Amino acid sequence: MTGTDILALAACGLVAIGLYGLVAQAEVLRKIIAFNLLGAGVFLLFGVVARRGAGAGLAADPVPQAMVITGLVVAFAATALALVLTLRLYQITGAATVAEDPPEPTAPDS
Amino acid sequence: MTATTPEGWLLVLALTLPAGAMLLAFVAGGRHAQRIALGALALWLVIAFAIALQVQRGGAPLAYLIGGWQPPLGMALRADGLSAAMLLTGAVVLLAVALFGRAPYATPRGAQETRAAYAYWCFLPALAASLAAAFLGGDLFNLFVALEMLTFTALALACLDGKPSQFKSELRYLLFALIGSVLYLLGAGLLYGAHGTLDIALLAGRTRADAPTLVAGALMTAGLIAKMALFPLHLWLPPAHAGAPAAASALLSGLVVKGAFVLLLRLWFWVLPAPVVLNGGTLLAALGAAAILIGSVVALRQERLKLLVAYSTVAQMGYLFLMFPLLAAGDAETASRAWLGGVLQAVSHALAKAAMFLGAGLIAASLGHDRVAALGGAARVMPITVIAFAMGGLSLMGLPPSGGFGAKWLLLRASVETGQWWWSLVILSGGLLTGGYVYRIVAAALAPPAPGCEARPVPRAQELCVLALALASILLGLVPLKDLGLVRVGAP
Amino acid sequence: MTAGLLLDLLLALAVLGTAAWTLAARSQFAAVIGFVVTGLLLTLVWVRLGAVDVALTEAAIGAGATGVILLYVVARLRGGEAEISAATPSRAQRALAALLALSVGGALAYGVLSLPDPAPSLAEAALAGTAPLGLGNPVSAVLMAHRGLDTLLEAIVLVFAVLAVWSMAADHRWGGRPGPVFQREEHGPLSLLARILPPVGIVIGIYIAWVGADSPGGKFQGGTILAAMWVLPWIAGLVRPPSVTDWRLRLMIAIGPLTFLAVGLAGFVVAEGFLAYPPGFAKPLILLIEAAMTLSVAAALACLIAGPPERRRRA
Amino acid sequence: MSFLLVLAPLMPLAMCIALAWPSARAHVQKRLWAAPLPALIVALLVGHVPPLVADAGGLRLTLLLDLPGALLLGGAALLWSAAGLYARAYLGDQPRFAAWWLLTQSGSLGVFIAGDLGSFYLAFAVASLAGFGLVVQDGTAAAIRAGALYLLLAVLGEIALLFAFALLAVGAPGESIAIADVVPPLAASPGGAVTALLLVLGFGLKMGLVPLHVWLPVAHPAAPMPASAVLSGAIVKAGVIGLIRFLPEHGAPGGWGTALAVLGFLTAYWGVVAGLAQRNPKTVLAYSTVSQMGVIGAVLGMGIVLDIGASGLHAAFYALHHMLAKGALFLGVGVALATGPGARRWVLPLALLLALGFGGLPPTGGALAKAAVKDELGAGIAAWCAALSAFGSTLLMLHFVRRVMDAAAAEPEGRAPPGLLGPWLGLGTAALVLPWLLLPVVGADAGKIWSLAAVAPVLLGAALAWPWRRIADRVPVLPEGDLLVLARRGAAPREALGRAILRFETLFRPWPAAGLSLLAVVLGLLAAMAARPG
Repeated sequence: MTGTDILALAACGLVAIGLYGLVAQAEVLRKIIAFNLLGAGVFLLFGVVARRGAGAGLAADPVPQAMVITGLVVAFAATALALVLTLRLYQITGAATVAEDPPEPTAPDS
Repeated sequence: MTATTPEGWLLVLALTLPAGAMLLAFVAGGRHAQRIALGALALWLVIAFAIALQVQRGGAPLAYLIGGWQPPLGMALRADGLSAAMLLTGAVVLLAVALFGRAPYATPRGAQETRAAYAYWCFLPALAASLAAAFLGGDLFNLFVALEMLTFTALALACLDGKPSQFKSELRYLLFALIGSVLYLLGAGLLYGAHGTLDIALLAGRTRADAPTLVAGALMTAGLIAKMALFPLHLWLPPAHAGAPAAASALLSGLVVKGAFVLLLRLWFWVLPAPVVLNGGTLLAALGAAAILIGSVVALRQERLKLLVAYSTVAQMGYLFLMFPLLAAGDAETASRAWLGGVLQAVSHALAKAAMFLGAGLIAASLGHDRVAALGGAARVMPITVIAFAMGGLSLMGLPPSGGFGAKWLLLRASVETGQWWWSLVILSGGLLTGGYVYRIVAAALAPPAPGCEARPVPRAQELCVLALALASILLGLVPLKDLGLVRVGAP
Repeated sequence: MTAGLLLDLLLALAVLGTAAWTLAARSQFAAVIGFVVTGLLLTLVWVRLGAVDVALTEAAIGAGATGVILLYVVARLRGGEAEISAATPSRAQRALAALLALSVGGALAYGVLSLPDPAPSLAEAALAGTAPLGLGNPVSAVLMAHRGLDTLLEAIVLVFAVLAVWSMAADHRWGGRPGPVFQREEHGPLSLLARILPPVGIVIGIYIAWVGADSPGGKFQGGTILAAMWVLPWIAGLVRPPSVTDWRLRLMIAIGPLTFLAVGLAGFVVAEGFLAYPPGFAKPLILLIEAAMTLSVAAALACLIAGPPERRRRA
Repeated sequence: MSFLLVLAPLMPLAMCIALAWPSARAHVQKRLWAAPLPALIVALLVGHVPPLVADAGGLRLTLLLDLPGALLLGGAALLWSAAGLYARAYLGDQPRFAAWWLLTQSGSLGVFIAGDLGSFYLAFAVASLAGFGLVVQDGTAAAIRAGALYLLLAVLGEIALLFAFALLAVGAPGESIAIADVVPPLAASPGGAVTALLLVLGFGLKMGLVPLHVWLPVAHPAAPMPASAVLSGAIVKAGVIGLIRFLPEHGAPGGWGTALAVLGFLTAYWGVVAGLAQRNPKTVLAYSTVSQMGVIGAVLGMGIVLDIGASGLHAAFYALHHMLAKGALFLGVGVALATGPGARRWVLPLALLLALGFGGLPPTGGALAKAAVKDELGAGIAAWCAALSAFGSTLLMLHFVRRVMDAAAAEPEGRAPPGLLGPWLGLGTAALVLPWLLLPVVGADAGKIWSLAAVAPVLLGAALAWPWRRIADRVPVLPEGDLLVLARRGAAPREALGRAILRFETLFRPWPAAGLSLLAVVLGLLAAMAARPG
């Protein structure tokens, strides 16, 4: 087992932890953190793939690295968006989870 | 080897025009944003039409190598029949919805810019750019970025009203969609590790049914169907689509979910090896069948019009999955039929559902509520809307002549031909249930108004947008099969 | 067991340990701290993987910016205990979730460990494709040329995100300045930091963006640092963001992708096609795009951190 | 000449579209009667009209006119025309009614000349579904209920047909979807029985074969008079032409024929028995239609059993008479209701003649219709069954005449306006005369109509009608749509099932459940993909 394999297993572990957190934690904020852990695991996997593709005098394959950089920025934008929604939800309704509301009475809305 | 085809520049234009328009609208704001968006969307329709024409006439996909770099290092945009058909559908629906939105999202001369109008006119071209990226992308990672573009756009459009109740359902949508994207990305990473490329055309020749490919396929598929709200992963769709303003719901239900669908087709019929498709397709179709039956029954029992239409989307998305085992199991002739049937379903549902959501929005705006039981009098105030809604419903039911009929007929025939007749029972009972919920609404709308019911008249221009979309979904059924051969160009 | 292997093992265990602790943390604040620590450890992992560019990005965006924005929200969020405990899944559901998540992780591990050896790689091709552009950093070459479309779309995604964040504002607050109002602190550590750090930070940020062409670094990393240098005085109440309807702010956010798009389209005329660079002019053009993008990334990240307008429009 | 074929369905369609312009509305409504004229002309030209084949993008659309089709097309055109004239006087200006009327008419006429699966299905669907608008015209609660039932069964029928057509298209060699190409292989194909069953289901629903007849006695009384006339006269014939076109002329297994014949006779008797227990004259007529369609089913069934190639033509002739006579009777109900008791005796003779025609009273057209199907129903046990049915029909029709005469008019000396009288007289005359003129076409022997075997059921029926008159009022009323009572009993379990599905769906809506499902889907997909095929 090489060092890269160990880090690969760490990536899988991060994915599992992230998935668990997303499913099993109630607060939105914790879900968002778990999503970021999951994302970190995925990016780490790209890193492992890049490392395995080292060659031509490069320490790692640059293509997956470029993808990770792109992915990190997108993930940050998604996190920011989710957090703003969380904050707005909290400001308006005081809710900190996305549990389903009890079925609303059929009030007119327009 | 991909090479840039002579008309490949059209693909670049299809992507950059709406993207550029969005950026300009973003900077300019106010009244300019609306003008830029409308102009860009009209032009976009022309481009989409030109692409479809080129693909149809040439009988071969268009391709463009970005920067002249050959995959695997570089990346390509490709337009086969599927891309062209979906692009054209997207352009038609977007333009109709844009025209529909001119009244509610207007910025009068001299008035200050408002939040909703600004966001609306920026996100329409944004959606166009996202769809172009999703339909034309030839690289799995690039498609990931396109998926995220779609997610952000969908989210912002759904929150357009700023209704407090919407934030929770949108947060659920965002979180679920993000898990979907990440699972997709995870699979893409594995595929790159196994094959050293994410170019779809190159992967097509390289994949085998080995462990990395299988795991990647399962993860990416699960991620994509979470974004398509296939049963049992549909929790987010009904509240998100029902709570959004009418114009946004039409785009979400009609177009956004189709982006993930195109990706799923690319994954299953280009990237994954045949035996995997054969084995896994049945599971997808089984989930699709459950979506059709359960979604339709639940729709039948909804008390709110928009929720009913949203559940109808859950059911109609199920039909898209029936093509998977049919395509894998049949001979070339049958497979081609199943392919055409599936894509036609996506297109006709986009048109019909957009019309129905816009219609539902008009009805709700006019009556001040959208309780199905109290729709009486709607047909007197807005006959055109109710007729358009019913026409969309006919197409969903699969009655001739309509695009929905063509789609369901082709799927039906393919299911009989492959000996998998049980899917035809699903298709037919789904049609009956669909008829049930469409009848419920139309009959309620035809009923005399309840005493004390005050319905406001709705703008004729908006009604005509709805009618145009519904007519398009009907007229699709009158297009001769030969002209639908477009969809077969470059099919798997 | 070599030292390197031991280091990898320790790093892996530390990452997993902090990640698990992050989930288990009693308070939300502790969870965020756990997440930031995990992110910093991951930066080390990236260095171990030979990906210094990514390590910088992870430090700047993954741990840094994400951590800041998480903290900022935690400080303003107070969930009701009853609501949270009602929404918490039952013990059986959590056990099932753990089982399924572990199974997915296990399947993934099986898939990863059976990746082919030697691994397919584009390292050689990327290196060969870097030289003609006059760049020294193949990652930058991939980002700006070979996979330039990804980067362009990603830059556009940032604009989408800013717009989406803004559009979450309440209607009557449209036209106001983004984010909450911070009390102006004339004295105190934050104020001191906010006055001293930015000049240094801005130089560092620009430097990191500038060297990206040839060595690790680039617009995203540099832009993040620039954003941080604005956020600091903002929190200290020293500066105020412009209104969301101010076209100069909007232009700053959009200038990067617009420049990228314009250069890309110019390729139709002056080079072989879209996003192609004319021979010999590749590096200057790429630097032009990077400069515009650095500005836009900084502005976009700052806006994402600040959030939607929370103050009334001033007439 | 073949362009005339296209005109037949397009003329009403064009008039329907013209209604959208307010300026054209009055003209169209005044000329409702003219819409079926191209169809009438083309039917008269049968034999001189070559089939029209249009290649539309790999899909070959065929319109053709053969002898059975021409008989039905011509009859339907006459009926639509007369009823259109009648509708003008009966309902006045009703643009919405005119729209539904013309749309239904377009499909109803098109179905007789459609020569391929696509156009047949289209025409059939248009006729079926647009008929909904005619049923609910009056807008009463009963009409809406009837309309919903009509629509539900129509859609069910469409679904059965769609499935059957898919099977047909798959079973036929090559890509052709012409009926002439897809039907012959049916008899020998392994799944043929399923296809035939689905066809009988789909067309039987339209014709009203028991137990699929429930919509007829519900919809007819609810619809306005001219609409009932075309529903009973023309639209149910879409089912007849369907069976004629889609059951193989030769070589079908005898079992199919026996089954169809048994079903037909059962329907014929059921219609009589249930009809005798009705009070509303329109309901009685609806049950009579059920009964007569049963006879046609029996004719086609026996045609298969005896392998008579021309049974389609015979059935079409029989159906033609029914079309005209039943149409005239429905119009006559309206005339009778508008006529005071004083003038009622002038209405009686024609009504009586038409009514007794269904029993086979010579020399009415009905007797000729009975003669035309002698090949099928003229010998063996079928002959006895047919005689029993003729007897029953006579009894039922006399019951109808009595019910009509009992229905009270508002004013004792009321007179039906000429707009009602004219179409009624015209159609009634056509029902008596046309069969004689067309007799050579089917080559039936008119001499036999005076034979004792032919006349006896009528006489017996007439003899028993008198005693029945006395006890009829003591017979408990059977609810309209008899078997529907059973369906209503199924409502509670259906409701429970719906609720259960709703509850099941709710299980997946909370976040943890959806998240768990997502993970399970990943693993399930992995397992499914990794499974060895087979």
